Amino acid sequence: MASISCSSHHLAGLFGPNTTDPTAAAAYICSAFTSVSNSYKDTQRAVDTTYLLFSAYLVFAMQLGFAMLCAGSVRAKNTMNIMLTNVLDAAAGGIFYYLFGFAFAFGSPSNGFIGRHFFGLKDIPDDGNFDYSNFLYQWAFAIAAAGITSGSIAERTHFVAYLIYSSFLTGFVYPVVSHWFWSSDGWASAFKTSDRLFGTGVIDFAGSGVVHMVGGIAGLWGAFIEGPRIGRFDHSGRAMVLRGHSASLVVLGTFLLWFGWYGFNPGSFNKILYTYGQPGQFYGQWSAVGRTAVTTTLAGCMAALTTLFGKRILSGHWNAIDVCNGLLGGFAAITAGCSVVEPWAAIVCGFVASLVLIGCNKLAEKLRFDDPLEAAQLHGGCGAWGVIFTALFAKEEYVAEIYGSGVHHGLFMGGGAKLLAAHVVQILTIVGWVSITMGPLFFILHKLNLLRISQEDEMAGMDLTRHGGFAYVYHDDDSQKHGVQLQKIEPAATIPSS
Amino acid sequence: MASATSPLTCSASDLAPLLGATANATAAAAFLCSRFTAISDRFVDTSYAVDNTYLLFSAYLVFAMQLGFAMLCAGSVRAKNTMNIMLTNVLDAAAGGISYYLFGYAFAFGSPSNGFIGKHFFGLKEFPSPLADYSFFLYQWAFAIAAAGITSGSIAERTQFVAYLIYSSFLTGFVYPIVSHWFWSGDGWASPARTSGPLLFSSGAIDFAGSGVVHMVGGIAGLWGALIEGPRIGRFDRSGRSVALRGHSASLVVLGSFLLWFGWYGFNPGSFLTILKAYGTEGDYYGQWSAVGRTAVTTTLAGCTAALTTLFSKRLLVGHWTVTDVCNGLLGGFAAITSGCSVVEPWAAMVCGFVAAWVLIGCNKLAERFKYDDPLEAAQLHGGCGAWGLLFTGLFARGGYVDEVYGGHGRPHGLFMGGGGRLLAAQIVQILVIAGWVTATMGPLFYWLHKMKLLRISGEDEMHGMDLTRHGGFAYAYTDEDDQSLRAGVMMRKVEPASASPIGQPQFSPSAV
Amino acid sequence: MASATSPLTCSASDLAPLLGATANATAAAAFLCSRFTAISDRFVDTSYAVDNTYLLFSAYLVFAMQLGFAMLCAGSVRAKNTMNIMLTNVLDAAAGGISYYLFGYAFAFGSPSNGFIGKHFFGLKEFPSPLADYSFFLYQWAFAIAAAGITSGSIAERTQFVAYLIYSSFLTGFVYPIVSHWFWSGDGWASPARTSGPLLFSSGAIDFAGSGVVHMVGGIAGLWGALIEGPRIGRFDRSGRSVALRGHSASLVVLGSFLLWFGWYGFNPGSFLTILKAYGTEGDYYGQWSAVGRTAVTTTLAGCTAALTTLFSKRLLVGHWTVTDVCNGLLGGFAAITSGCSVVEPWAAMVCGFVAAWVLIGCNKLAERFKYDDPLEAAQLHGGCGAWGLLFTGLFARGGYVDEVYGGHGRPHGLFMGGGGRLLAAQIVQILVIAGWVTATMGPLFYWLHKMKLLRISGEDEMHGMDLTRHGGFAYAYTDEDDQSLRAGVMMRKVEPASASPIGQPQFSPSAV
Repeated sequence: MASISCSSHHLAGLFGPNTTDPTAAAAYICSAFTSVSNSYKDTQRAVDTTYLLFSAYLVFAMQLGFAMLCAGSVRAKNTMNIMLTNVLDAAAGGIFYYLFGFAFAFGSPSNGFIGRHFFGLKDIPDDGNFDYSNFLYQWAFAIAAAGITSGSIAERTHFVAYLIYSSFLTGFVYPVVSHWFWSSDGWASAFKTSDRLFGTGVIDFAGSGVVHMVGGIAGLWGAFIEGPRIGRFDHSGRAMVLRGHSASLVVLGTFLLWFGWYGFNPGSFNKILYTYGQPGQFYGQWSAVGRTAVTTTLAGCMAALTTLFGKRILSGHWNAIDVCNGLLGGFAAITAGCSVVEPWAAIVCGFVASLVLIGCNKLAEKLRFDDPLEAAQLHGGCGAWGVIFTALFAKEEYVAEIYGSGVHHGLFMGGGAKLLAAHVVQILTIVGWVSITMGPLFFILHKLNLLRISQEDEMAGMDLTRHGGFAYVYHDDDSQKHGVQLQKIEPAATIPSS
Repeated sequence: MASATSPLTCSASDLAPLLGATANATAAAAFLCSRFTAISDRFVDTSYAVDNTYLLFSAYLVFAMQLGFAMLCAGSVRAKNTMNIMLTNVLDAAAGGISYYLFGYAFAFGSPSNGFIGKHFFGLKEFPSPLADYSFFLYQWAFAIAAAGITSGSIAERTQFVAYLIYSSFLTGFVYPIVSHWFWSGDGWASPARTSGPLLFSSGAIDFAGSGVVHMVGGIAGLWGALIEGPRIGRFDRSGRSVALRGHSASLVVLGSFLLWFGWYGFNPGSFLTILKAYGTEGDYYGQWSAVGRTAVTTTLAGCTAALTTLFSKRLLVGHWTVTDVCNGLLGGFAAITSGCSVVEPWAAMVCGFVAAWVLIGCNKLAERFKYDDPLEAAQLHGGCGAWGLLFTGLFARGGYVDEVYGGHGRPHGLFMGGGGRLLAAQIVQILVIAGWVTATMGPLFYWLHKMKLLRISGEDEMHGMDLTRHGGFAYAYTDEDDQSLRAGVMMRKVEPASASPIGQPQFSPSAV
Repeated sequence: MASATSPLTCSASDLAPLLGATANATAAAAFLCSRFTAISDRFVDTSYAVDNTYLLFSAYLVFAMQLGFAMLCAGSVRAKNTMNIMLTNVLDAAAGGISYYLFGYAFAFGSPSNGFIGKHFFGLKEFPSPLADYSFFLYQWAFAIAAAGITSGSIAERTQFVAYLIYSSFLTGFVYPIVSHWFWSGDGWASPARTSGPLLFSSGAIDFAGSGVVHMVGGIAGLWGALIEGPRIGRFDRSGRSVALRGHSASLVVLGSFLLWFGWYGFNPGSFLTILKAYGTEGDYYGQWSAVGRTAVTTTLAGCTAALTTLFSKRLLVGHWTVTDVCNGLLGGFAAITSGCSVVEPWAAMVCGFVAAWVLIGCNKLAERFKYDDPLEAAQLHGGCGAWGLLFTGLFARGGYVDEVYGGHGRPHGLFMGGGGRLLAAQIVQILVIAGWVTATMGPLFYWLHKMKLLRISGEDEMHGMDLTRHGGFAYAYTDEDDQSLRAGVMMRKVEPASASPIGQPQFSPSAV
């Protein structure tokens, strides 16, 4: 703003004594400039808020995407259960994030570990740093993390256990991690003004680590402690396929996630009316925002294609579900570096991400780890790769524009290994923190018999036993009611082969 | 707009004497002032562009709610009536588009006019004007079709398609526009932003995004329709006990609910219409952009609280964790906060959602007792929670926010916030007037349709489902493999029992599929 | 930008003499002018930010159309081919992203170039430039994949997956970009905004958002594919009568149609690319923001009219109120208005939609007569209605709007609006050229695939459905409860008849699901 500011004292001096009333003339002119400056500030805020709010709405749409993806990926008998958890992620997350989650994450000024202001949105908006739109945007991120975890433990978890871990994750575990890496007070944040980790801080632009790894690792512990679903591995230990009940819902969910990711990654700039270097140039944050959307797109596209051909070679099918998962793996990986890499690097990122996902799935099968949505593999594995990828391919110019000078760039781009070191620390810290918080929680729930449902419930499906009925009634003629549905539980019913 | 441009004016005749002794003071002043005028014009352009972008994308989100309604309705009815209900939702949007273009918008916002009905802009004649642009029309159209969408839920599964077309056009083209004129137009007799006369109780009724104007109108219209038609066959058994007729797909219900939630971010925050507007001093961090964000937050919190309240209440009352009930609770919270979303604090939104969940549960109990059957609980949800939302605004509206949003100083605000009872009185008048107006218009219409035997389908049609008898076939064909024609034949047999051939020819043309 | 900034320029050497006798006139003038320059730069920034926000969110909406296509296609095919068609839609987007990045965008918009094909920006090299930013690339990519999505509908349920991959890459990477270069690039020989040579018939062809460039290209490619493959087994019986092969889910069809409608608000109004642009005098309420809103309104009205026309026509012709037909009619109206959406009046849009509905009905009758089978009516809808849209623009484009949108004064406009026949001639040339070019490229490709036996799947595969034989299993498993492995075994038996065990182990890895 400096260059529009006008000093009437200075200007009056320039007009000098020959002007009839130099002071008044200067004051008159300068007041006009001041009002220009103020109008411009208003414009800037309106534009940036519009941008951020609509990005937040897109990120919120991802919750719908998760709900549909999860619903399609589980068996029909557990559909109501998983969808309810997704609705409650958003609802319970809204309350907890309002009451204290946002305060833990961004309540500045604070220490490097946890924030401590803005409880219940007190003192919001504060002087231009945080506005309601920032809260809404961060809330949408917080519920995404909980949504990831719900996929890992689907089809066999008590609903109460779900409510407990979800509140704990959204209200405490996730906000603290986001404080570390995104708040200007966080100990590992690249936005920190001094004493940055390894002199650089961590570049996790939209949250491959903060969101995806947190959700994925929490899911890993949950699924690991619960054990696999009944029938997932047969007596001889071979993996059996428990197919989801609707591929249409999976594709619907995947496309909605893709749609929402355009809020997740480019939206993380928070502002769009921001100049790099000289004002009046065609290149500025608006262009970086567009580039981020492009890198996101390309990483996902490449991962999808790699998965398509990879799976064709490995399993012999052109499998739509696998392609969808590959696509999402590419997105999860590019999320960390989307704003600071070139489009061609995003293609590399997507290619490797799909191989990482395939590898993680092989490993999971070998270790008899059962994750109905591959969430731990996808968000944990590809998320970790994304964090590493950023440390390798971040471009100097882009890093300087977004994070300011002093933050290091990628190893392969000639920036040295300090950024990589910081990112390795990020991965280890996130794994450690989520393990020591969520691991014991799941273990306690397990010990209290609150985690896993009974075998009988699992066979019958939770929708019938806990949620008041099956999700679908396609063939209800007039004799509908529970009788028909309950027949399915009673094994007396003979199934005509299709 | 006015506030943004006024301080930037520069008058050469004011400035020239100040520069006085300079070589050519008049020319210098003209030079400088022309620059400031150009800047001012540029700001006008910018704010038009920003505000229109904001309003258009909000309108698109509100339109997405129509998709949400379609999916919610489809999932909540039995499979045999899915095609019927989805067709009504598509036609709400389509017929609404035409009728709102031809006269609905003119009735609602055709100013200058009297307090009762607008009378300009028929067929968007002499449009755009400095007061209203195409984006505003689009936004209002999206609202109008939402009202009709609500009603369609109440009378689902048993209404003749022709009756549907008639009431939908009447509601979107006449009943709803007039209500929106009363409360939202600058000429409306109860509008809080009235410019053509005194405010009702010096306050006007605050219905920011339409708990009353949209939700109550749709809900009460549905109430009369469903009441006159009577319950679906099988909804109450011989001994009068209520029997649940489950919808056919909970996935569609959740899809629809989330889409409505998504669209509500256009509905509530979008109702500001502009975002580039300073409150108080310019250049301050607080302005309409912040109020827009706050509105999104209050909306979110009300829905979230209502969903959680419903979850635990239903668990206690029924014993199940039911996702469809949670979705309805969520929507009830949204319908309630819609009225006051821009003028209440976030904590108050939580109170709003909490009560809304109980209002919905209470209304449902009441409906069951009176053997009132509403397949989507639309009358209870939009009518009941909508009315609560209006009261809530009268109780919890914060003075500072009311002044900012509606202009003025020291306006009446919420009773519990120390603002006196005048706003509450206006809100109660609004509830009564809307209930009365919709009853006086839609009640006779439905009754007349009923008398003309145009309202309810025959019992036989209802048992078979309207998709088979009226819409050319069942919505789903998951299991048909190669016996397609056989299956089609079977389906058509139900319609035309005279068909003798075991493998009947499909009677409809191939392009019908 | 240039036109917006010019009057704000301030030259110190102009101002200094005016201030003349002041103590330090030069310094005062420099001081003032530096402020004005700063303000001017700030406005440049603002308009970049606003326009990019507008364009990016429009691009996201257009991308949502891909989801709409996926759902529409999925619902319109039989359940046994759902996985196949959805996979093709996902890959349209994915493969299109890579090929459009590597060369498609360069062919389309790599200026400076000749009138036929672009030649810069391969792999987004030397990007962004002052002329084009990443947001523009993203927007154009979303358009390119839409064209491929249209074609996939025509050849659904009977095409080998490999053939699909080949034609899709060829269409998105070469055929479509060249057409878009001709009509949309500043270098294109038929572009109405051509800067590098004379305009075609002094007018250029007006295809604002792509009735021809997108819809006709996709539709005609589909026409050739479907024609060369022949109809699906069972589509016409032995006596040649047409038999409807119903899609498996009307809910998905409605979902897809509404999503396409939602996305069309990015497709048509978004094609302005910028929103912060004054027409005529600055500071006026009328500018590009208003034209954007008008475009959204014309789009809405055309679709609504087409939907209603289809509803009543089909009721008269077939006797049913059919939701899938109404959805197709709706989309036909949108495809038609796409060409002229920005340059016609709202009432003309209603004419456009009315005729589009009849064009679609006529094309469907014709297709039936010629035993042409298109599972989604894509060739009829996008090809037929798209061609009508181009003609419509030549008839109804309003002069004032054409001048505003494309610049200039007194440009040729619609024949019925008194603008002479030159625009219509250009539109006819466009139709012929697009039909010719797509035929000359895609026709031989499909024929070659056919000869190589890469186009059509075997009769056995077609009867069983491609999901079982090629994609690892059926899309739905509603009824499998505990006999999961049994069912999987049954399915696999169909694929691998050699499997001896009655309950075969699934051969694919668990992560394959």
